[in-house]
Amino acid sequence: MNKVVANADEAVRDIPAGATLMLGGFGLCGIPENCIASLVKKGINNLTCISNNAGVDGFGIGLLLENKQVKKMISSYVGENAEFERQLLSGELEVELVPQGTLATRCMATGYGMPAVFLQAGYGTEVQEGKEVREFNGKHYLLEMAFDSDFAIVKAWKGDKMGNLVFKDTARNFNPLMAMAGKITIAEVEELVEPGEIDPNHIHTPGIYVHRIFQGKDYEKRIEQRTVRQRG
Amino acid sequence: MNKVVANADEAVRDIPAGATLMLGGFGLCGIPENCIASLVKKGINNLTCISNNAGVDGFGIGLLLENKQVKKMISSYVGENAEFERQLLSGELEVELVPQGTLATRCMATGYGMPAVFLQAGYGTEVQEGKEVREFNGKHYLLEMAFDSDFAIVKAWKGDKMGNLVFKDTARNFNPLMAMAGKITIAEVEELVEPGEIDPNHIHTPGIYVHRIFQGKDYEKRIEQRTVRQRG
Amino acid sequence: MPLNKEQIAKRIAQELQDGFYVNLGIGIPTLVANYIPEGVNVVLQSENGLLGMGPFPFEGEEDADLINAGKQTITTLPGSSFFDSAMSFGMIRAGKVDLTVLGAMEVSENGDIANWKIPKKMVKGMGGAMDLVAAAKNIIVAMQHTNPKGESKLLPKCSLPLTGVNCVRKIVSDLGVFDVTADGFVCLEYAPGVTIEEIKAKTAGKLTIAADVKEMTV
Amino acid sequence: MPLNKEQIAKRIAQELQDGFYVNLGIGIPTLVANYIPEGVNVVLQSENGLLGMGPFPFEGEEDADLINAGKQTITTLPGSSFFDSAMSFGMIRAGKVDLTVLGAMEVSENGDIANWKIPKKMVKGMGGAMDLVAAAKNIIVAMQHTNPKGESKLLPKCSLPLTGVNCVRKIVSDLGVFDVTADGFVCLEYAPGVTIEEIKAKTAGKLTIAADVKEMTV
Repeated sequence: MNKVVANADEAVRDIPAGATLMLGGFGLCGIPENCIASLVKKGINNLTCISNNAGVDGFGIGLLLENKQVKKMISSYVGENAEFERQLLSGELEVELVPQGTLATRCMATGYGMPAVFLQAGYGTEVQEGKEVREFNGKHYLLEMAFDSDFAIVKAWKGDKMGNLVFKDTARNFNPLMAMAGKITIAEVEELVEPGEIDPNHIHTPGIYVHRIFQGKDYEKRIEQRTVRQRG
Repeated sequence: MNKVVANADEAVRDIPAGATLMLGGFGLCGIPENCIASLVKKGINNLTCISNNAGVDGFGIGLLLENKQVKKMISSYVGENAEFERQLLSGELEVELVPQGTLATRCMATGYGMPAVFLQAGYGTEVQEGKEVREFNGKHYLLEMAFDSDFAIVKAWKGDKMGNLVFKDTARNFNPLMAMAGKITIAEVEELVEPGEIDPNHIHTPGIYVHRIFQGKDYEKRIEQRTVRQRG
Repeated sequence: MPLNKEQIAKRIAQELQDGFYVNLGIGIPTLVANYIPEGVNVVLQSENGLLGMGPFPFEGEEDADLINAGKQTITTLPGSSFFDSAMSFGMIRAGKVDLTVLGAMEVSENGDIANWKIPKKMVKGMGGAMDLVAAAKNIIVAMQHTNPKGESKLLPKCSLPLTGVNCVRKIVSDLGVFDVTADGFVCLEYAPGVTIEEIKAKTAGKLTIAADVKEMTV
Repeated sequence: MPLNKEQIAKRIAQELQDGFYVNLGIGIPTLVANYIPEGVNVVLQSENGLLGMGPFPFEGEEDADLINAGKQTITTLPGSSFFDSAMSFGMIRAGKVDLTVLGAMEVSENGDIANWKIPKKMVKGMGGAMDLVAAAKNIIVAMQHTNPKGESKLLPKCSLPLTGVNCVRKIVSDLGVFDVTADGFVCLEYAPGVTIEEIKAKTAGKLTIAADVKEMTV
């Protein structure tokens, strides 16, 4: 069993053009910076990206967009990116907007072997279009399908060589859900340790869900909205 | 916000006869010993107990059975208990057998606000009887309903006064799932600490799911199958 | 005088009860956190995966791994917990969050809300708003009573694409406090200096004035 | 000579591949762990919430909080992880467990399995067996070829209540190794000293002998 790869280039080596990728993160928090850089370098296009957001101009998935590698985004919020808007309005880019909780739960459903889930979000709105509606106990639910993704690319704080992952703070977000959902799951971590160095009770994603792991480098971890208070 | 109660008697004070209870644990591992003792003392009967197992003679849920407090068990495996068998064969006790993964997932569904889930277990077997069957991608699934329980009673290793819980090893099992699923959730813990003493990244059950918490005492933590190897 | 944003937030803060778990949306709702009444302990949920959101960090202590749903740097408090996005919306759907406060572009007299999309404008997405309004057990909308053109945002029927149906229970606008009932909007309080006549004139949806209507205290 | 239990386990262990995640049921399957070939690293899953099950603890080191699905005290290994029962069966359903080995009372020629219930006997419950057989991508059954009365347990159709349908892919019995195919049981190997005639006589379901059938190596 060897899940460790040398770097992001090796981790994404066989991702083909036209693949469906899940990319972890919320805004720019907890995004797989190294793998995104390698995907940009690799230049494969026609990607379908499932990710809560689409990065910003010049960072995160924004880099893939600028490089015209993305055919379709499946996201809940894409408002931070001018290039995204340009491509969308020009028809170069497709977008499927999914309520955030639905997006998260459809990832989890995949990882838990559930083909579909009933969720309330979007009932009575345009999100309902084309979906089965069902009533349980007087409330209405939409039948939402589990995602089918070729690769899931996530970023963790720590990981061990067996693929066990630990996330830090709100950088957890979609990462463990997507990690469960990839046919092949790639994890980049800030610190790669030996098996046994992480307390088995603290592991968020068991290694069984992770196929490739490497220690990333040069994390910028850009802050989108720097808000502070004054001392005193 | 005060979730801390003095002891198990206070925690279970308002559980009425006829209530539906979830009880955490797998076998005798991670069971809420203190609350079970208080329920026995309280003597309320006609209980419906959702629990993976039914304890053993003289311990765990076995104590409630001996005291004739249980009307119905919803479990996946009940083979360790002679009194259980006697009551079942005499018709004093009802039992609903649910596949273990289905039992766990129906608890999770409740805690995640999902009214029902599609699961493969039991397709083509007597578990299917009366259930909707649906095909997704060539596989067959049963529609299984989320549980509706009045109280969930769980046992954690550590907890803080805001109700955050941490479980130890395989004593986690059904506990965090049931903790999410109770209309009122009662947690007994081996060690009750102040808020902030548990790393927020290590919390398994966020306090929002827990309504009452107390530090239990005199844990026996009986071992069902003591298996050892010789030092060589 | 119509309320300013801080006053709207302050009035909503009076709805908080000790022990509440609360989700505050972006904009005016965020300001509610500044006016939590003394002796009332609430836990703020941020739907990107945090219970127990604290104030902004001191300068120099920002952590890129610790943000709220508005992508702002924040802090934790003793008793905070982190979780993934599925559990976050799970607890919302399961009714564990006691109160959700969010903004709206339009609310209809039956409690429909529109706050995510304007036709012909760039669509940014619904984020978590649809999940929140579909499942929260108690939703208060914080909003201006009229749009910049002076048109009522309390309507018989929303004209914009909906975020959720029949879900808003209460509105605090710059003009007053309104319940949303089976019988339409019911004015419970009016802002100091605002007349019932002004409220009537600026409310397009069905409006009733409560028998015990009173001036708001902020 | 028919195989003994250890030999059945040993033969199944040959099916393990490096990197496999494996769930071993109670009984003969548990013994498979004792015969994992050198150089093959597998991770054992215990469906009560553990990946990386280690050996029994040394006497005096038993921990009531650390048991396997058979309720036996066990240990962890470097790289072990704990999780709740929903995630445990989630990973099974999602096909992340490479191999499941379990016992059976009956298997039918189309891969149905019965191993949980005997009419008129006390029903103990299916535990996790139905979840495992419904979702595991690769199931090997470890069993005696015949019941104590000498009747075949490889049948045209199961007579006992089913645990799962059309799910068993391979059987290792005391008499041989069998694939379960669209064309029924296919004998791939026979136990040393066991004749094809004996296998034919003791197999009630449709049986084909593979052209390259060979003696088992254990």
